[in-house]
Amino acid sequence: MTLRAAGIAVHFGALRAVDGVDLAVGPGEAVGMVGPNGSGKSTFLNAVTGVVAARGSLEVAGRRVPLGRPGAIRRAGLARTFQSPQTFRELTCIENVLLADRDRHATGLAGAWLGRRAMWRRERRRWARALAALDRVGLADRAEEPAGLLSYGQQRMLELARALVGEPAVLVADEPSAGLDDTETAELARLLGDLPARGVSLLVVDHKLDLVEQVADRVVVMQLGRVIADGPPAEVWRRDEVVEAYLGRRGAARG
Amino acid sequence: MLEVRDLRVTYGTTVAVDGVDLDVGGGEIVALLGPNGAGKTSTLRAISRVVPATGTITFDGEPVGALRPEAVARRGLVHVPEGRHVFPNLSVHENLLVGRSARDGRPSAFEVDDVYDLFPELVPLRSRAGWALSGGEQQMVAIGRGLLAAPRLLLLDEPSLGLAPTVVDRVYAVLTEVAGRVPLLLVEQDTERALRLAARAYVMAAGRVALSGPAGEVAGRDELVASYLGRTATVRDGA
Amino acid sequence: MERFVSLFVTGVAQGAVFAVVALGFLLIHKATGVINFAQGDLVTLGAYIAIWAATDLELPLLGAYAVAVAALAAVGVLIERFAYAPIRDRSIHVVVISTLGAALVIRAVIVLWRGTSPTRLRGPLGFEVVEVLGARIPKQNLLIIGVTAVCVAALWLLFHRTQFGRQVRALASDRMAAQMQGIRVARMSMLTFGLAGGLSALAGVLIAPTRAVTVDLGFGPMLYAFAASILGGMGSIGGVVVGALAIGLVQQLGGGYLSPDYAEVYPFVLMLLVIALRPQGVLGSEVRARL
Amino acid sequence: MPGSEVGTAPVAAEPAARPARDRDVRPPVYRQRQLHGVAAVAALVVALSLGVDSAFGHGLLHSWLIYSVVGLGFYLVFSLSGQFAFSQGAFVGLGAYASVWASEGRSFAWGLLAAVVLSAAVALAFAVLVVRSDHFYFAIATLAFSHIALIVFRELESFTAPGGEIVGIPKPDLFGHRFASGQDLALLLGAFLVLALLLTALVERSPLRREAVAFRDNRQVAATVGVPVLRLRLGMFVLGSTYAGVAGCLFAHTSGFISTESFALELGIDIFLVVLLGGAGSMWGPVLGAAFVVWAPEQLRFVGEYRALIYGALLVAVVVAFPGGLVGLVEAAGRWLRRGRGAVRLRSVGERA
Repeated sequence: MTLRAAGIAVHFGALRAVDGVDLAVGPGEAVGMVGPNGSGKSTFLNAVTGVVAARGSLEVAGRRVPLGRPGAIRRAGLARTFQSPQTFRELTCIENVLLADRDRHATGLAGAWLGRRAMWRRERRRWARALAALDRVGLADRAEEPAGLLSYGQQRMLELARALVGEPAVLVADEPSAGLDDTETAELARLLGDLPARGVSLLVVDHKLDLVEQVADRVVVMQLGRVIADGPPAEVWRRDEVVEAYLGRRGAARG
Repeated sequence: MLEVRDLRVTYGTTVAVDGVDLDVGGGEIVALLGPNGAGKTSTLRAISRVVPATGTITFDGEPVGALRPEAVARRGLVHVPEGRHVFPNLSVHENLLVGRSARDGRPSAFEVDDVYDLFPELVPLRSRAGWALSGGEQQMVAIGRGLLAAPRLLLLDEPSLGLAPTVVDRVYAVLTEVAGRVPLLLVEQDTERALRLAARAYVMAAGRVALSGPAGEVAGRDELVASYLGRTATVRDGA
Repeated sequence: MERFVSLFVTGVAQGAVFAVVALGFLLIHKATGVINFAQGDLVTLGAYIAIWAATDLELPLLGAYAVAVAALAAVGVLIERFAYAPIRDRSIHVVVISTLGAALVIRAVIVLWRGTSPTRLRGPLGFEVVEVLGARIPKQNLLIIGVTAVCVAALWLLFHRTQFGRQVRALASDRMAAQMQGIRVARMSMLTFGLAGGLSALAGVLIAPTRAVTVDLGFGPMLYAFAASILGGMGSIGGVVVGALAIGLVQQLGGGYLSPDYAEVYPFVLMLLVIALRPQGVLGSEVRARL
Repeated sequence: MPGSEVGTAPVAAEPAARPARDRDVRPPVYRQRQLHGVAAVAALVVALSLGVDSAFGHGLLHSWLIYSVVGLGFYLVFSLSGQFAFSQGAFVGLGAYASVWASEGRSFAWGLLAAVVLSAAVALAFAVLVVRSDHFYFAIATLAFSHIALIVFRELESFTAPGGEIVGIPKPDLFGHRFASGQDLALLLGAFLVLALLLTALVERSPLRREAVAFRDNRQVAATVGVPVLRLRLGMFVLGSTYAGVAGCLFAHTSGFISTESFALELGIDIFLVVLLGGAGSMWGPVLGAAFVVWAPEQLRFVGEYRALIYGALLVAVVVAFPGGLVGLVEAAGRWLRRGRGAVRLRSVGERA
């Protein structure tokens, strides 16, 4: 399994935001996660990416990784994007991407002061990779502009480029289509849809069911911090508990 | 009573609300529906002035678009926010008492005891801190706090958000009970419940009002379902 | 035994003064999220104004104290208006540096006005002592403890039993929701700075009779108040008071039984240990500082 | 020049990663001209040390150079990696006492070595101790640290001297030469400033800069993209504190006299002023800010005892009204000039149409 999360639980005071969630994503698999607002999807993503303290166990690309260690989780091959795009506004676009490169040789003081030659050599490779990642999301032209100057949609794309630069084993995307217009959403769907073929597994949370259907072969439905359904989209949409919790009774009529 | 014209909210370069017109008459229950990211919450926040916006907002004939949020609340335009925002370090009882800050001398239809009558669940929790409440209990406190502000119009943002169906039933039972006494502008994802409560509804998609009319009519339109499933293109064509 | 009792009472009295400073500091921090680095110099200014009112104006001592408290409440409001309100939405670094600048101005004003040579402020009880378990305790120390106890009780009631107090606490935990509830945040922030100014002056007049008054009078108490707030977890009134008493006791007992040269160091060592082992404070649960 | 080979080097051979169109492969941050700036400062120091002929003038020059080194260190800790530390003044003191202690009866080089090793080691130990604290707690912890340090300087007489006062510290000697004259000292201090600038410039022209800025802007997000936040935080703190230690060593041997007073709160405030007045957004900020902090009090001499008052008001005014500091003003002036030229061109186009 590329990603295996078992028994993930997050409590805020008395509120059980995530209440024992098991989820596995296989190699080259794309999984969609849906559920009403406040059902714990984002908190679950925050837990498996180490941003909030959680209980449970986590495996990335077949290796156990401790929860609560965002850096170690990223280096193990789990990359993410955020619900509202989190770019470093004062850095240029390409620097944003460079930050996430897996090759961390000569990035410290030793590289800056002593190993300048090695640092430049590595940096040129990192630079080429970062530029390629930016090119993939259509931002190569803006590489040297501060990220703060990008539009909202472009910031999302930049975040995606940053997540994809190290060829992660799995990408976790938190509402990647929020705030995007139709053309941007279509472009996003194309980018995400290509990932499994490139060997990157995908876990995507989104409210646009069209997008989820388009990119995911499996859908997980969450409600009140638990998984209430898991299966192929067409089948999951028909289940009563999903209809009740999420689509509303009228929504079922469409199927 | 509340008149909103050409409301626009932008975050950086993103347009969240793109020219919304909206009216709520005295004593009316109005629902504001639409999928996530359609701009419902931003509309509500713009009306209560916690996010900057352009356009005109008139409440009871008076422009409120330039006031501070606390001044808007003191005029009786009271907002029960998404995510409830119960004060975590105050007890249930104290949260309710703080609700009275916005009265500004207006007579109130509700006192603290009335709130306990509406939500008897809260009585044993009187002295429990806000952070230790469940989501449903927090929602009850938030609604009670809003009612104690002597609202002339209550803006309710997603009162069913993240709550178990039985709790949603409780919350809506109370909303139905108070609906005759307090006008409501209700933002909701649970279309069905909202349309049962409201007399009129607006449906938003991509920052605009895509559809509006009496609740019964709105409920029958296909665009409503379409907008929820992300087929925003259909909605725009219809609008 | 006498030695212990004497050190203990002095420690509690010193801790009580730190508690008063820390409460003012906590008040501002809770209502606005700001760490006010001018708090120490407000203590000093309070003591100097009391000295001025008692000697130059020849007011009775309690009148002089009242003048100091009132004047410092006004100074607190001025700081809020000039050093905080204009930059409220800027980064917390900016706000902290701005309060540092305010501290520098106050300090400079004191030096210009009263010079740098040490002076004294009489206590209302002079140098009278009372014997407790064989130890000779200055009555001033007992006065400090008594006044602080009253003050803490009054503040507790203010915070928990009045609408003002509930509003401050609401503002502290969720500014946006507080605004939505119609709480006038600008007025609240002025009031809390004013109240904190008054508390500083009170701490100043309480501590001044126990030592020579110089322009550095308030600096130490401010540092200890910071330490007390951290020990108490930056949370409740009770936590801060317990933290402040612990600081005062550690300082006096450490100075008395270990080495007096390092008496000032022990409280900070305690604080650093707490930060290292339990960053959220001994009594605290969650930290919500804006810095 | 360490970076000079870059311009001619071909793109690394990774066909799949090769972007569609050919472009220069240097990130823009590496195109900056920090090294030219370092050379300019070096030339300025030489010119000033030759041009100034009064002991008073040399005193100001020395202060500027030392303050600049301290400020550069604080730039790394505070401006670049966003750590709100009050400990910089204490590390100046630690360096000063350590160097006097170690160089007694030996050469200056031993003192310098001791200052570097001791300030780096103490900074590391302290940073590791409080590594779980953030923001406000960290600020207070550093404040407590500097208070403890002052008391230790005063009381630990075997390390410092009775009361922490040491007089008659010999002038520095290196390579058999004693830097006794004002001019010699200015050149020596200038060499240290150039070294400090060079080391900072190399950090600015390296991946460390972007990681520090990312850490400063949002440490949580930085961690999720794989920035080693812990190493970065400790590293920058230790580095900046070591700059302070070296500056302390230079200060002790230049002035010949130290006491705990020299490292009290006033020094801490001065360091904030140096960085903020100069402009926290640029490594040149501290150099400009130090010049101002050293030069302005002399110009303000006529205001006499109101100096401290004006200083405090200035601090508030700067953070409220000029967030970019002096560097920001210079940049704004540059932009204004350029915009002026642009406007003229636009108008001429309009006339032709």
